[in-house]
Amino acid sequence: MNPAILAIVVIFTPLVAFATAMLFCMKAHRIAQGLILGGGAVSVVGAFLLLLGGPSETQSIVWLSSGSLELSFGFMFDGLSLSFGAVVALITFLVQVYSIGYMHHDPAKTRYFALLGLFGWAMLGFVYAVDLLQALIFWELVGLASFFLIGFWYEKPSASAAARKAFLLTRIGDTGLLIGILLIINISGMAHIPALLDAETGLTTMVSEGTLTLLVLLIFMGIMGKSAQFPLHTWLPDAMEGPTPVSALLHSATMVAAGVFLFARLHPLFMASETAILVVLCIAIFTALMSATIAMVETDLKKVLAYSSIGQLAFMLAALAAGGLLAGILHLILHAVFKALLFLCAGSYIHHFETNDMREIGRRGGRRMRWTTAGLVIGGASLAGLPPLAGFFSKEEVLASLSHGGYHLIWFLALFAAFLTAYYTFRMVFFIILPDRPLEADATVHDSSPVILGPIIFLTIATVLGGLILGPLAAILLLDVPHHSLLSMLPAILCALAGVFVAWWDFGRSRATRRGFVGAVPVLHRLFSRKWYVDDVYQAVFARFIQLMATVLHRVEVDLLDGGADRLADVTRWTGGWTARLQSGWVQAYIASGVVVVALAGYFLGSR
Amino acid sequence: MIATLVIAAFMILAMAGAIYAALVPHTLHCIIGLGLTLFGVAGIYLYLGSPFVAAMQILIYIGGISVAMVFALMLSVSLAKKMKHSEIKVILSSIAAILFLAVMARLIMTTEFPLREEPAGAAAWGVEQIGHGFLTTYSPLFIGLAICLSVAIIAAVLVARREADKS
Amino acid sequence: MGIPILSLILLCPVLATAAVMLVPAGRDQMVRWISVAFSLLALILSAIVWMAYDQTVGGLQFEEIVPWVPAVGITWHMAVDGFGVLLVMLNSLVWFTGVLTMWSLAYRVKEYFAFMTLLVVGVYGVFMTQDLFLLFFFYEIAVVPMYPLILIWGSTRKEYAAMKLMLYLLVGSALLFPALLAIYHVAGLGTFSMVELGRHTFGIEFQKFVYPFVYLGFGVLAGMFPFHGWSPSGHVAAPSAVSMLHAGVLMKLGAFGILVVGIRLLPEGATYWAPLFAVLAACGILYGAFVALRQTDFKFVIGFSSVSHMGIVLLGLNLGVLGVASADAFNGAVFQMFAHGIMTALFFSTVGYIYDKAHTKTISDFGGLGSQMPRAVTIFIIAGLCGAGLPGLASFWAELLVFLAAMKTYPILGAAIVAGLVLTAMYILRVFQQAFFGPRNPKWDGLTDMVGWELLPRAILVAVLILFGFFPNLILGLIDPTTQILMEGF
Amino acid sequence: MSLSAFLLVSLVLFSAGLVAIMSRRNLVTILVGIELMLNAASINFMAFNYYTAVDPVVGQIIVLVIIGLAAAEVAIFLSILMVLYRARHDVDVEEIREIRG
Amino acid sequence: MANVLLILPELTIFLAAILVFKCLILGLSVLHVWRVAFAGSLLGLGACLITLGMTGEPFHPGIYRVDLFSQLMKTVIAAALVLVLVLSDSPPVMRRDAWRELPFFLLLSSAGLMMMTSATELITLYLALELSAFPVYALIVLHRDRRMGSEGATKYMLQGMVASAVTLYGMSFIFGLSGTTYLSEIAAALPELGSQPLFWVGLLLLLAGFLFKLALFPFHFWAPDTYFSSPHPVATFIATVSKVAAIAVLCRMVAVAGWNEASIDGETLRIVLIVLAVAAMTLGNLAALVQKDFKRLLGYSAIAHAGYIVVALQAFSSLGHTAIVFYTIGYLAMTWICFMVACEVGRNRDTVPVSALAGLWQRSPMLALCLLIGIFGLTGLPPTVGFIGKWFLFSAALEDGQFLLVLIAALNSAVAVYYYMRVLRVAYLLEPAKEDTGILAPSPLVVTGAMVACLVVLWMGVAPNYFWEIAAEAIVALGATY
Repeated sequence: MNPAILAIVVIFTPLVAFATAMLFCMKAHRIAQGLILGGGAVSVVGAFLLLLGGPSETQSIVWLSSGSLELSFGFMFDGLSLSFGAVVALITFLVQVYSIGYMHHDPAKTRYFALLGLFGWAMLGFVYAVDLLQALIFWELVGLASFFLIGFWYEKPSASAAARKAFLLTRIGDTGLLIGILLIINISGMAHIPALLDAETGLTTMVSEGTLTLLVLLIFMGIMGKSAQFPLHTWLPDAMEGPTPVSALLHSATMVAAGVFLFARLHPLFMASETAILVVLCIAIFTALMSATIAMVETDLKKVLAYSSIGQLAFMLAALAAGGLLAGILHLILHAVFKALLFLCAGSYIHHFETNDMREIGRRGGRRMRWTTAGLVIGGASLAGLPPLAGFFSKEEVLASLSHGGYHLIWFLALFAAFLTAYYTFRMVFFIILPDRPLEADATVHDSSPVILGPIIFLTIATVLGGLILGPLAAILLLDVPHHSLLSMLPAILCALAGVFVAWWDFGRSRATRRGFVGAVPVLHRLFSRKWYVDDVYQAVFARFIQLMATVLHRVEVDLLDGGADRLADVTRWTGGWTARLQSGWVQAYIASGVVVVALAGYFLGSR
Repeated sequence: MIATLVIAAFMILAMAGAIYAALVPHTLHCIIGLGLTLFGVAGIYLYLGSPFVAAMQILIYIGGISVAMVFALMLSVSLAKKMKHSEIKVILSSIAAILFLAVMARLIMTTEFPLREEPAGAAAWGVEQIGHGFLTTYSPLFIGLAICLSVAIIAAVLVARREADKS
Repeated sequence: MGIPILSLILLCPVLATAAVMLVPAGRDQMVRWISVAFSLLALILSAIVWMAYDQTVGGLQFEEIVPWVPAVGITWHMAVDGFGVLLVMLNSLVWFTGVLTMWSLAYRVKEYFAFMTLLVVGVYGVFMTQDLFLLFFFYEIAVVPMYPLILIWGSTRKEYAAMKLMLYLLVGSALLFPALLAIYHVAGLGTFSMVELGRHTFGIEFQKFVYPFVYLGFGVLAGMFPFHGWSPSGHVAAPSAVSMLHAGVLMKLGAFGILVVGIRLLPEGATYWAPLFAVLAACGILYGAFVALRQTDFKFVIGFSSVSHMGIVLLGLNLGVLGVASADAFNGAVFQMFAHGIMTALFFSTVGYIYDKAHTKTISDFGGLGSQMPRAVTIFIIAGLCGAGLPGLASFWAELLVFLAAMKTYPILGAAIVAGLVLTAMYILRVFQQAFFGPRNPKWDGLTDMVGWELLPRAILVAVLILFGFFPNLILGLIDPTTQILMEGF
Repeated sequence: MSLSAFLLVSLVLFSAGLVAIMSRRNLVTILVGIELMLNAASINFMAFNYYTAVDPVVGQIIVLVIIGLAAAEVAIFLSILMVLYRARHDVDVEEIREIRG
Repeated sequence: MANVLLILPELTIFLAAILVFKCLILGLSVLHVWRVAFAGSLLGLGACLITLGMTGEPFHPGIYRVDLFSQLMKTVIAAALVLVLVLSDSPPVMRRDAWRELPFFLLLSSAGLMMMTSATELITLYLALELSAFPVYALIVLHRDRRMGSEGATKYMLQGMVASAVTLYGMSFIFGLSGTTYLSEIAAALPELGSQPLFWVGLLLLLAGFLFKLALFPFHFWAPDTYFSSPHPVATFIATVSKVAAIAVLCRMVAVAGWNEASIDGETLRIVLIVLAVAAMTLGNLAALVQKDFKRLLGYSAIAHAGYIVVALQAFSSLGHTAIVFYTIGYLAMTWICFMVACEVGRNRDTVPVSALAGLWQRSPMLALCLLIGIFGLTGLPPTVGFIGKWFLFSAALEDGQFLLVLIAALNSAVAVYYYMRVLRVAYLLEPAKEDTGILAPSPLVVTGAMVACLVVLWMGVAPNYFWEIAAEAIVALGATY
C-alpha cells in the first residue's frame, strides 16, 4: 500500500472519529467511545505498518500558492517520524483504553474521548509533517487540544486557569517559532523540511552564521514553550489539573516531546551553529537541575512526575545538543514509555484513593494494589536509570553523548541531576510502599479494574524490554550502534544506586526523618518548595505590565480618542449656540451688518 | 452762472433735509425734513432738464407720500411723544454709513464715465417722448407698474381692514 | 455570460426592500420569509458567480456597461475581479445569516428589514461597481441606514452611539468627496470609469496630495487606528444582525475602497504615504488588543478585536504598496477581509443570541455558561480561536501571509505584531474563562441552548471558517491572479 | 455742474437714508429713510440720463416707475404698520425683538 | 398672436388672480375660492409646459426674453405654486377671514416671480422683484397670532425694501456705465466695462437684492425669523418658489459676465462670492445645531443650501449653471416635503417645534417616510437627489481647482448631519407627546402631492440623466441670449 495513503488513514481517522463523536453522538457515550477507540486502533496498526514498511521518500502536494510562495502539505517517512509516530500512536491507544476505566462515571465522557481523538490527529499530523508550516499548524493544534483537555473539568476554576496559562505560555513560545519560520520562508523562499536540511542547497548555505543562530534560537523558543524548558516551564505542573490519563498522554509522553522531536527533526540546522548549541545546553542542564530540586520537596504525586518529565526532557535536549542524535531519540521514546507507565499508575492510585498526596496514598495502603505498585516500582527504577531497565540504556546513551561531545562540566552536572532523579523517584516509591504509619489491617484496598491494569501491565513489560530497541532504532535511523565499555557506564550506575540509597536513608528506613536532606537547609527548602519563585516573578513582572499597559491604553481610548471626539462635538455645538445668538432679532442690526459687509466687499472689489 | 447757483442751492437743500430727517429726534420734524429733501430733488430734476418728472415728483412724493406718512403717524402715536433717541445707535449707524459713503465716493471719483458730447436737445425731453416710450418700447414696464400699484392698494386694504371676527 | 448576473445580485436586496415595504403592517412572518428568500437567492447567485469566475484569466469579468449620465461621464459599469467575487460572497453569506439571526425580532420588524436590506444594497454596489461616482453613491447608501437601525433597535447608549457613528463616517466621506472629484477632473477624461482612470497616470505631486484624503476617507470606515472611536460603541449599541453586517462587511467597504481607489488609481501616492499608514495600522493591531483586555462587555471586546483585525488588513494593504512582498501582503489583506468578516459575523450572531436570552452583555455577570448553553459556547469558542489566529480556521492563513510580508518589509515591526498574537489570545481566553468556564451560575439555569434553526446560521459560518481554514487555496486561487495584476503598479 | 457732483449728492442722500433706517426708533421715520434711498437712486438715474444715456427718455421713464413703486411701497408699509400698531400699541423698532435665536 | 402665446404662463396666472379676486369680492365660500385658484395654477402649469419649447421676445426686443431656460424655471415655479396651494386649503394657522385672500396673493406673487425669470432689462427686473414681494409681505401679516404676524412681516418687509433699494442703487451705476438697461447690450459692452471697478461694485449691489431672496450670508438674517413667524403655507412659498426665481435671476446675471471662456477677469467678484458662500454655509450649519423649532431649523438649512448653490455659481461655468438648475428642481421638491410635514404636523399650532414631530412613525407612517426622504435629501444622502445634486454642484467648483472650497463645503454638509438626524431621531424614536397622539390623516391631495415630490426626489437621485439633459439644454438656451 502506498505509504501516503496509509499515512492519511493513520492521521485522519482520529479526526473523523472526533468530528462524528462531537457532532452526532454527544449523548450516546458508548458509540462515541467505540468510535474513538476504533480510530486509535486503526492509527496504531497503520503506524506500525508504516514502521515495518521502513523509510521511503517524502510525498507532498502544493497546498497554498500566493505569488512566488509555494507551501506544501505531505508526509516524511524517515526513521525518526516512523519510530516516534508508532510510539505516539501506541501510547495514545493505550491511554484511550485506560480512560474507559478512569472516566467511567464522568458525565462528559464523549467530549473527553472526542478531544483525545482530536489530539491524536494533531500529534500524528505533526510527527509526519514534511513542511515547516504544516508542522507549525499541527503544533498549535496540539496546543489547542491540550488547552481543552487540561480545562476538561471547566467548572473547576483552577482547571480553566491552568488551561489558560498553558495555552498562553505555549503561545508565547509559538510566537518565537512562528517568527523563526516566517524568517526562514522569507530568506529561503520555501518551508519544505528535506530541502531546508539538504547539506548543499539547504538553509545553512543560504544564510550567515549569525542569522542561522538567530533563526535556530527562535525555533528553540518554540521548543522551550512546548517542552516546558526553563523560562516557559511553569505551565506543566499546573497542567496536572487535567484528568490523569491526559497528563499521562500529553504532558509526559507525547505532546511535551513534540519540542524535542522538532529539535531532532531540524538537528542538522542546530548542529551548524555553535552558539545555539551552547545556549541549549546551558538552558537544558539548568532546567534539569532546577526541576529535580523542586521534585525533591514536592508532595503531590502528579506534580513530582511533572517536574521529573521537565527534567528528562532537559536531558533529551542536552543529548541532542551535544550531538547524540540516537541518544536523544532513544531517551525520547523510552522515557515516553516509562513516564506514561508512572502516570498511569499514579492515575490508578488517584482513581482509587481520590487524593494526589503520596504520603496519604501510602498510609491508606497504596502498596496493597499489587499490579499498580509493581508498575510504579519498575517505572521508578527505570526513571532512576537502574541497569536492566529501559531507563538505564537511554540515560547511559545521553551521558555518553555528553562526554563524547567534550562537554565535561555539563556531563558532571548531568550526573548530579541523575543522582537527584534517582533520589526523588525512590523518595516517591518509599512514601507509597513504606508509609510512616502502619497500615490498618482491614483496609479493603483492591486493585483497579482490568481495563486500567491492562495498559499498566503492557507498559511495565515494555519498560523492562525497552533496552532491546536500541539496535533496530539505530538501524532505522541509519546511525551506527555505539558500544560503551563497562567502565564508562560505571559512574551513571553508581550515581543511580547512591540516589536510591540516600532516598532509602531519608524515607525508607523505619527511623527515617522523612524530610529529605534538603530539609536541613531551610532557605533552600523554601526556595525549592516555592518553585524558585518563577511563577511569582512572572505574575509580578509580565502580568502586571500587561495589565498596566491595558489600563493606560484604555484611559487613552476613553479620554483621548473617544473623549477628544466628544469634546470636538461639544465645541462645535457651543459655537453653534453662539452663532444662533447672532440672530438677535433686531432688524436694524441685520441691516447694519448687511451694509458693513457690502461696504467691505465694495472696498475689496474697488481696490483690485 | 445763476443756473449753477440755483442748482447748488437745490443740492444743499436736499442734502441738509436728508441729514436733518435722519438725525432729528422728533418724528414730525423728520417728515418735514423729508419734504424739504423731496423739494430739493424736484429742483435737481428740473435742472436735469425734465420738468414733467419734477412736477410728478412734487405731486406724488410731497403731495401723496409725505401726507400719507403724517396720517399714519397721527393714527398710530401721539404726535408730540418724542421717542428716546439712543446715542450709541446713531454713532454706530453713522460710522457704517460713512464707511459705505467713503467706499462709493472713492469709486465714483476714480471712474470716468462715457460722457456724451453734448447734452440732448430740449425736444428730446418733451412729455410725448415719455408717453411714446411708455406705450411702445417700455410697455411691459407700464403694465407692470399698473399691476404693481393695484396689488399694493388691494393688499393694503385687505391687510389693514378691521377684522370681521375676533378669531 | 449573457444574463447580467451582477445586476441581478444587486437587484435582490432592492426587490427585498420594496417587497418588505409593501407588506401590510403586522404581517411580520411574511416580512421575514421575503428577506430570507431574497438573501438565499443572492447567496446562490454569488456562488454561481464564484464558480463561473475564470480563475486562470483573473481580471474583470461579468462586465455590464450601461450609460447612466453620459453628459457627465457616469456609466452603470458593473464588473467583478477576484477580490470582488470573494467580497460579494462574503456579503451574501453575512446577509443570509444576519436575516436568520434576527428571526426572533418582534419590534417594528418591517422597518428593520427594510433598512437592513438597504444597507446590503449599498455594500453589493460598492463591491461590484467600476464607476467612481457609483462607488461613492453605494458607499454612502451602505452608511445611511446605520443611523436609524442603531437608533431604533439599538441597546446601550444607542442614541449617542448612532450619532457618533454617523458623524464619524460622514466626516470621513466628506474628506473623500473632494478627492474623488479631484481625481475625475484632474484626469480630464470626462468619465468616472475606474478602468480608464486606472490607465491614466496622475502627476506625482497630485497623487501625494490627494492620497491621504482617500486613505483617511475610506480608513475611517475601515476602523483605522486613531479614528476607530465610532466602531466599538457602534457595535455595542447595534442589534446583533446589524453589527454582523456592520463589522463583518461594512468595515471591509473602507478597506476595499482604499484598495480600489487609493492603491489602484494613485500608486505613487500610496507608496509615498505607505510607511506612515503601515505604522499606524500596526499600532492599531496592538492598541485594539490591549484595550480589548480591559473591556467588561462582550460586544466591546469583539468591537476592539475588529479594530485590531482590521489593522491587519490595513497593514497588509500598506505593505503590499511598499512592493517588498506585495503578493503575500495583498493576498493576506483580502483573505483577512473575508476571514475576519465571517468571524465577526459569527461572534456577533452568537453574542446576539446570548444577549437575547440573558439580556445582559457584561462578561462578569455570566460564569460557567458552558454548562447551560454548551452549543452557543462552543460556537463562540470557535469564533474566538479563529480570532486568535488558530490554524485550521480561515484567519490563520490570512494573518500568516500578512505577517510574512511584515517580516520581510519591517522585521522589528513584524515581530512586534506577531507578539501581538499573544495579546489576542489573552483577551479571548479571558472572555472564555470569565464567562464560560468556572462554576455553574444558577442564575442562568433558565437559559435554553440553540435549537435547530437557530443553529443553522452559526453552523454555516463555522463551516465556512473551517472549509477555508483547511483549504486556503480555494480563496487564494481566486484572488492571486488579481493580485498579480495589481502588483504591476508596484 | 459736473456729473460726479450729482452722484455725490445722491450718495449723501443714500447714506442719510441708511443712517435713518439704522438709528431711528419710530418705524415711520424708517420709512422716511427708505424713501431717501429711493430718491438717491432716482437722482442717479436722472444724472446718468442727462450726461451719459444713449436715449434720454429712458432715465425719465425709470424715475417715474421708481416714484410709482415708492408710492406702492409706502401704501403696503403703512398698512402693515397699522396692524402692528393695533397688535402692539406702539411702533417702536426696539420692541419688535421677540422672534430671535 | 404669437406674443400672447409667448407670455401665456404669466397671463394665465394673472387671469386666475383676477378671477379669484372677483370671487373674493362676491364673497363666495372659501372652498370655492380655493378651487378656482387651484384650477388656475394647474392651467398655469399647463401653459408653461405648452410654451416650454418656444423662444422669442414678446415685447420690445431686449426687455422680456422667453427661452427654454425661462420657461423651465416658470414650469418649476408653477409646479411649486401648485404644491403650495395644495397645502393652503384653509390653513387654521392664518386668520379665518384671510383664508380666501391667501390663494389670491400666492397667485399674484408667483406671476411676479415668473416675470422675474424672463426679464432681461434691469428696470423690468426691479419691477418684477417688487411685484412678487408685496403680496408676500401682506401674507405674513395674516398670521392668526397678530403680534407674531405683524412683527415678522415688518422685519421681513424692512429688510426686503432696503435690499431692493440697494439693488436699484446698483442698477443706476450699471446704467450709468453702460448707458443702457438692456442686459444684452451690457454684456456686449462688458469687455471695456470689466476694467472699471465701479461696474463690479454695481453688479454686487445689484445682486444684493437677489442674494437677499436666496438668503446668502450678509442678507440671510431674515430667513430663520421669517420662516418661524410666517404661517406654514406662506413659509413654504417663500422657501420654495421665491428661492427658485432668485436662483433663475442669479444665473442670468452671472451669465451676463459670460462663462469663463469669454469672460474678463471676474476673479475679484468670484472671491467675494466664495467668501460669502463659505460664511453662509458655516453660519447656517452651525446655528442650526442648537435649533428647537423645525421651521427655524429649515430656515438655517436654507441659508446653508444658499451657500452650496453659490459655490457652484462662482465657477462661472456652464457645468456650474446646469448643476444649479438641476439642484434647484431637486431642492424645491425636498424642501416642499419637509414643509409639507411641518404644515400637516403643525396644522393648528402657531409654531412647529421639533418635539411636535415626536412619534410621527406611529401617528402617520406615510408622513414619517416622506420626512425621512426629505431629510435624507437635504442632508445629501445617496438615494435622494440631494446627494447627486451636491456632487454636481461641487464638481463644477472643483472643475477649476477649488479643492479647499469643496472640502469646506463637504465638511459643512457632514456637520449638518447632526441636526438633520436629530429631527429623524425625534420622528422615528420618540413616543408622541401626550396631547397630540391623534392619527394624522393628510388629505388625499396632500398625499398625492407628497407622493409626486418623493418620486421626483428619488427618481432624480437614482436616474438623473433625463433631468440633467433638460438642464443642460436650458443653460445652452440661456447662453444664447448674449
